[in-house]
Amino acid sequence: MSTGKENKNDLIDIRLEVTPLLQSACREFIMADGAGAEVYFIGTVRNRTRGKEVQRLEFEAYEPMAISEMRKIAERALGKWPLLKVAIHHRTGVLDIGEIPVIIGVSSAHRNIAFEACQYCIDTLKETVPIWKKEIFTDGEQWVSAHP
Amino acid sequence: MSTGKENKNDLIDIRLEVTPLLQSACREFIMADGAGAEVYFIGTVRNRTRGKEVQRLEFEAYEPMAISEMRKIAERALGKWPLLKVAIHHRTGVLDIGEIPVIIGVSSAHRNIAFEACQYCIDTLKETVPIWKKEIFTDGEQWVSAHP
Amino acid sequence: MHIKIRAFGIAKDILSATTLSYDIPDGSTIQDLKSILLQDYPDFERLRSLAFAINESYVEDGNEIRQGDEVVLIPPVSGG
Amino acid sequence: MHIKIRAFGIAKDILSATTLSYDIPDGSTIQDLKSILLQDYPDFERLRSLAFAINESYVEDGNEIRQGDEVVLIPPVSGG
Repeated sequence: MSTGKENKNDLIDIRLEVTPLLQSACREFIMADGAGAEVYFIGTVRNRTRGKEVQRLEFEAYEPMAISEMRKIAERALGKWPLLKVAIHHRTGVLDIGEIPVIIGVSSAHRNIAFEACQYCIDTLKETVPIWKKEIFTDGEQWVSAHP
Repeated sequence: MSTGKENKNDLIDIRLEVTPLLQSACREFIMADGAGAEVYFIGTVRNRTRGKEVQRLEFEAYEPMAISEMRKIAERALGKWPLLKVAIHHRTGVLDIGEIPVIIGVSSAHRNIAFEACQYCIDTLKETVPIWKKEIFTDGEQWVSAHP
Repeated sequence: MHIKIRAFGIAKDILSATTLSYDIPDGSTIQDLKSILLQDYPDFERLRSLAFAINESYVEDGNEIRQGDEVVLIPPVSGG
Repeated sequence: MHIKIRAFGIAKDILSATTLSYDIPDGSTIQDLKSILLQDYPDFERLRSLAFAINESYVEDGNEIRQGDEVVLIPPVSGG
């Protein structure tokens, strides 16, 4: 029985959902009596990208690896900063304008740490987590960032 | 009729409330179709400070000036970064552990801007907005940061 | 001349009052008022800072105070 | 030896398949597989990057592939 490992997992909430993400569900996990600061990043589907009107986005994930890479990010964040909780929630499937592909929440005693850690999580997620986004335009579609 | 001024005010939501702050109310204002990123800072009442157990906090504000200084911060943030919306909500009165003294939300097309602007708003709020916090301990009380 | 002083936070505790009427020499600046207050209430010396506001805005040390002004004492803020 | 290839995103479009069976020389590395794929599907050359995973973890170019492995093609990710 590895109590340390179990404790660490209590501090992390990773979700990959086909249904809408809720900020309230993220906050419910993030709140902690020792926290003075919570920082949340919410990614939303924009109506335009590079000057073109977007109809919707489609997210595809290599699910087990996406979950394990999201967990690695949260664990690394907990190793780098004295955080209380880290939640990384990502959506898959078809998302309309205004819907939420990703919510990241972190709590800590002090705010600077919470900002740094939250930004680290979203920056790293965009580099390492095997999830792919296809933009659907009125006149076509494309996988985002696939080509240089 | 200053249309520019009116438009700018549509982008800013300043509140000083005696009733609990709600993250959902903040997000309702912050959401925007052109937004790809929303960043929220939520300050919460910690159960400990400098090793002492906190019972509750009491916030006092010089209300009209607090509102006008919060508005200045939001306006300066809108001047520094291409933001879509900025909300600064602050609480007054007696707050128990876990309650929310402040919520700051910003939205923008891109995330780095949203993180920077949100952090700027809370950092500046803590320097300029005439609001005072008294910590109530089991064995006394003190105005936070009053003395060197 | 006659001015009104309003205090918040620890400044209120030091004055033992939320508002006070004060008589200061005509043409006094914020800096002059500060010196007077420090003489009358030495505890202000112990604060990390003491700022002043008139008409809901911060004012500088050199700012001249006018008859009837309400000068607000702003001890170190601690919102958020 | 016999391996399975699994593809996501644009890699799936390039292969026109989600999974493929592939025969490659025994002892091949990820780098060797990459060369074979680039020959068979030149469109991979146009991608910003192409990474590989085995057992739900990224693997390095020098990593040796074993008989029966499922090698997952990871084109540039774009989550968030």
